[in-house]
Amino acid sequence: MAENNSDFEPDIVAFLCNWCSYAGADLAGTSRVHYPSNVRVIRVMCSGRVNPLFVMNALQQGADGVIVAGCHPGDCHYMTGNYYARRRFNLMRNFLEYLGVEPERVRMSWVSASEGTKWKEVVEEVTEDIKKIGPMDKFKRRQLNW
Amino acid sequence: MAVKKLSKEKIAEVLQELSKFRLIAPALSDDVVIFKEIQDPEEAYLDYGNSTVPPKKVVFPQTETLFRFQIGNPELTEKDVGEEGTTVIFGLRPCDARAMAIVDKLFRWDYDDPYYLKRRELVTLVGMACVEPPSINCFCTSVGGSPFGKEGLDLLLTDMGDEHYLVQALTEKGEKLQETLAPHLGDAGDKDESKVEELAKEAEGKILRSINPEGIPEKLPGLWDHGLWKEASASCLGCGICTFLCPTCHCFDIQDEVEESGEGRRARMWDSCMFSEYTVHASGHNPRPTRKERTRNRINHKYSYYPDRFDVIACVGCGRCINLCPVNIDILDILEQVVEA
Amino acid sequence: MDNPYIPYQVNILEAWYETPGERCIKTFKVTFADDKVWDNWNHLPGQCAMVGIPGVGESMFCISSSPTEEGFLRFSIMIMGKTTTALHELEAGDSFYLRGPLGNNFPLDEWKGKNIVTIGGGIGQAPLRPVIQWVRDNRDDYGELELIYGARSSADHCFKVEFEDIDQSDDCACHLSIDVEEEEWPHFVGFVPTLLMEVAPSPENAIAVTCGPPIMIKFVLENLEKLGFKPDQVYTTLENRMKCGIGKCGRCNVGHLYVCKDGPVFSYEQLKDIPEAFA
Amino acid sequence: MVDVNKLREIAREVISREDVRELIGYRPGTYGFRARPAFVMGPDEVDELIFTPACVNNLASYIALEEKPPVRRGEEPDLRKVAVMVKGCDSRALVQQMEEKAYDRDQILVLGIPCTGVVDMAKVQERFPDVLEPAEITLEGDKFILSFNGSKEEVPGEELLAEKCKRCRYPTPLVYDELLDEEVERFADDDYSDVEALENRSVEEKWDYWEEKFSRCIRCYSCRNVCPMCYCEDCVLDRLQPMWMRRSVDISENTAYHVARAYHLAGRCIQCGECERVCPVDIPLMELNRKFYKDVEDLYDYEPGTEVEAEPLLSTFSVDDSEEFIM
Repeated sequence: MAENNSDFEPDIVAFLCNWCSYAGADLAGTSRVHYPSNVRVIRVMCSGRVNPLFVMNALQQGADGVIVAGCHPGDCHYMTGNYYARRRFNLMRNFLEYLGVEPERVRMSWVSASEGTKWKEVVEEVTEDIKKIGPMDKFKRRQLNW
Repeated sequence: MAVKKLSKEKIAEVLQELSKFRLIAPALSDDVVIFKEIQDPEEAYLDYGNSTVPPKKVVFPQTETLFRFQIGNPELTEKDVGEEGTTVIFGLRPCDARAMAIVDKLFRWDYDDPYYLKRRELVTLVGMACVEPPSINCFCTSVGGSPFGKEGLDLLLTDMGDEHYLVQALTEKGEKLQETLAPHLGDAGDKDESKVEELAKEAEGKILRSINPEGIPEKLPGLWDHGLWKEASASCLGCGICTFLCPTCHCFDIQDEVEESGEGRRARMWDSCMFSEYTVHASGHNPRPTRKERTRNRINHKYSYYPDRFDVIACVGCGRCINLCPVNIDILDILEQVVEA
Repeated sequence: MDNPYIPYQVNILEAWYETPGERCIKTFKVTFADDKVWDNWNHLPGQCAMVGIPGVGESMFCISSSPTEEGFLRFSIMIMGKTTTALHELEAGDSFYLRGPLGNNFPLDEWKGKNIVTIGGGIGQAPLRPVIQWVRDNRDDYGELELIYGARSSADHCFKVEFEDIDQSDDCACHLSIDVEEEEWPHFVGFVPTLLMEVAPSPENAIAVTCGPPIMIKFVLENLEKLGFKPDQVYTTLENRMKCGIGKCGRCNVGHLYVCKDGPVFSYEQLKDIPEAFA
Repeated sequence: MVDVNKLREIAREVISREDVRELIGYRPGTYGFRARPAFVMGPDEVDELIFTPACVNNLASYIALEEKPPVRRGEEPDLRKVAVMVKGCDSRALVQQMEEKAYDRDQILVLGIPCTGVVDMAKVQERFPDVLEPAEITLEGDKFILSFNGSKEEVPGEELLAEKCKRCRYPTPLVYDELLDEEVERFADDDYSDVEALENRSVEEKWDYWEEKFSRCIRCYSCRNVCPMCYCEDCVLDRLQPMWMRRSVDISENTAYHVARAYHLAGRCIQCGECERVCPVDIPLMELNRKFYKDVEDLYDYEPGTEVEAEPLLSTFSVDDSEEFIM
């Protein structure tokens, strides 16, 4: 869908790890960094907690994109949670693309507690990308049909 | 009742005419024959044996809303099935129509099921006689049906082997539909009806599999602890193929679904007695704990409980459960063992 | 009922806990939000209703009040799964939904002139309560009334307050028990089937009604037989997972009987040859 | 070809052993060319056992599917071994199950069948629709010989061979206690051309393709139940709380189901193809599984079900795992 979606404001669900990425997003907030208000943040204890079903469920409930963010490799509060997440997410992302979901919609990033600016950049990029490709309605639960 | 003739060339015209109603006809999805709503006569696929999923799904959809609600608002809004409008199922096989007549009894038993019965009222069933048996495992003639069976149907089309279908109206509904189609129909010849009977006899002769069900309903209760159930179910995977694809299976689950907005519905959806959680109590206790009990219940339900209550075996011999069972569990094989036991 | 799948809204008049703990039991006294529903509402002891909350689900519960108690219905519900957990969160002033009355009832008309023994265990007293209430409210129609009831401990006793009242009255003999010895427990200690043998009601012109956990029912039935009760003198109620409550959805059958339509009340005469009934 | 007499002789020995409870093999089906699983409990039952190219079922599923009703008071649980006949592909299911520690090696006794390929029963049915009497399929050279109603017909192997066999890397079982025949050398390999063809389509084409397939799904769960790797006692699909997939059947829930099913097999699917075989509405489930299979091989150099001692793919990681997709 390469149509012009200038009015389209995507809904993006972001799963942020408690220790790094959520703190990073928080820092962006307290530093009054401006970034698109399209993300809805869900705090999880670790990026390794993000079950691929969460991503699927977000898309079913109408999210236009999903971001998973965790600590940089080596910095995981639980030592290795983000490494597991990385494997899992790489496969999930490829698979969704295989089904016909634009890879721009499903993103992963490492955002540390001090990277408020990086968080802003990630959100900006994802929002821009999704605005370009338009709404995601393929997996969406249809208006109950009767 | 009136008998007419339809030239095969005019079948597209007839489908076009019928598409002013909600028209359900066999069509292809990739290589799979399914009954689906068609807009364009081109979509219909008439060179079919039978559909994989029986047309019961038209009157008893796999998932349907019972009522809607909004969390926080006490009002419940009943689903109006009438909105679906007059429906024609074109080309269903006599066994599947007969199955509907059998299931009607259950949905009318004591409490009328408003959703099912409303759909039944709205639907006209246009059958297509099985000149050739659709599958090797057809056994309709053993359980009271026939490849040319009329029970449950409103109109029956028979391929006369030449350039025509014979169109027999069987009910008032069928007669009405026949009138609607009158401009496309011609007059039947004197001998056409007797030819149909010949064709029917011939078709019955082509049914290869059979069982004599006499005595089975009475015998089954006594075989409760017989070893055959363990053996028959040993290879069962506990999937829903035999029940979901059965035209007489009618069991359902009821679930509530709520969106984030608080908008929700109570819906019912097909369920299968072969699923392990089908009978599980909230406490975790399961009165049918293994596949043995579940298989026994499936056969008993069709061949003992149902005839016990409604005087008819809840099996029309369409053969779907045999054709598609992943592990070749064969209902005739089981019934054979029942007879021999 | 026009559409048997559409439930009525009921408002909770009173709600209280009968028993504590993880599997606690809460009783709800409710009335229809729309008064007009009462005009066509007729239920008899033993009948059930599908109780639920839109958005959560429905489950089948027996109506634990007798029609002789006018102006309200009672349900006593043990916390078990999704629906019961949601129901337990409700208090007086809240509402839930129900459809009914469903199923058959105890044949109390046929029992006129007979002695009646109820044998209950745990939450199994819920379907027996309306029987007792009905008999006490139509006292002259029936003979002796004997109540046998037990639970794990005195705290687990349902309807404690009412039992005290019944115990004081002279229209019903009340025999209570707990499984394990407790200080200051004035009644029997032991299992219900044992208590039954202790009380040893006469089968003469009598009906026995029992409900409780499956293992208790099993031994109660055996003991009733020992006491000389014939299968057609013994009644029980069954329960199974249900969805529709009106004989369509197919899952609650025991053998050829649908618990929701042919039951929940069965005589032992009906059940003794159905192995699945006690599965 | 496995010699049926030898097969029965070994089976007789095995089932006669005191430490073996039952033997799962194959026997002729109820009609035509079909074969079906056999559960042999004693030496007198071994004479119905067969192995032919009609023996399509993966019997490793039954190891995981075994029902364990609670042991009654006074009874001892039966801890004897289960003997199972497996083809090359099926044996990988055993390996993967053991890699995941579903059970120990000494709980099973494996009768390995070096396999030269099985038929696609749907193709056989299509070609010979009217064969009801017991009929047999054998493989001679590169031809299937179909014997029925007193006659014989030769069909080039290619035409009836199951798709999975055309890319089989492990025709000889990877785990066994007894091998029923000479080892078969690898006669095919996998080039993933089917997966690549789909990968190369546009996103819209991909979704159009899958939407048609998923919309046919009736959620009978045969693909889950037949799968030797779907052995969770408490499946996420049966859970009501939280309910990840609603039980209602529509394109959204069906898609969620197929994503969940395929993902749960990521790095676990051993390509026995049973899911696709049993699907009554012909959803090409292997095309989903094979995407993961290919990615897992490309990205992590891992092939499921080949080594009992390996670490399951998703319960381990490497610090150097690819992360080019990370922002």
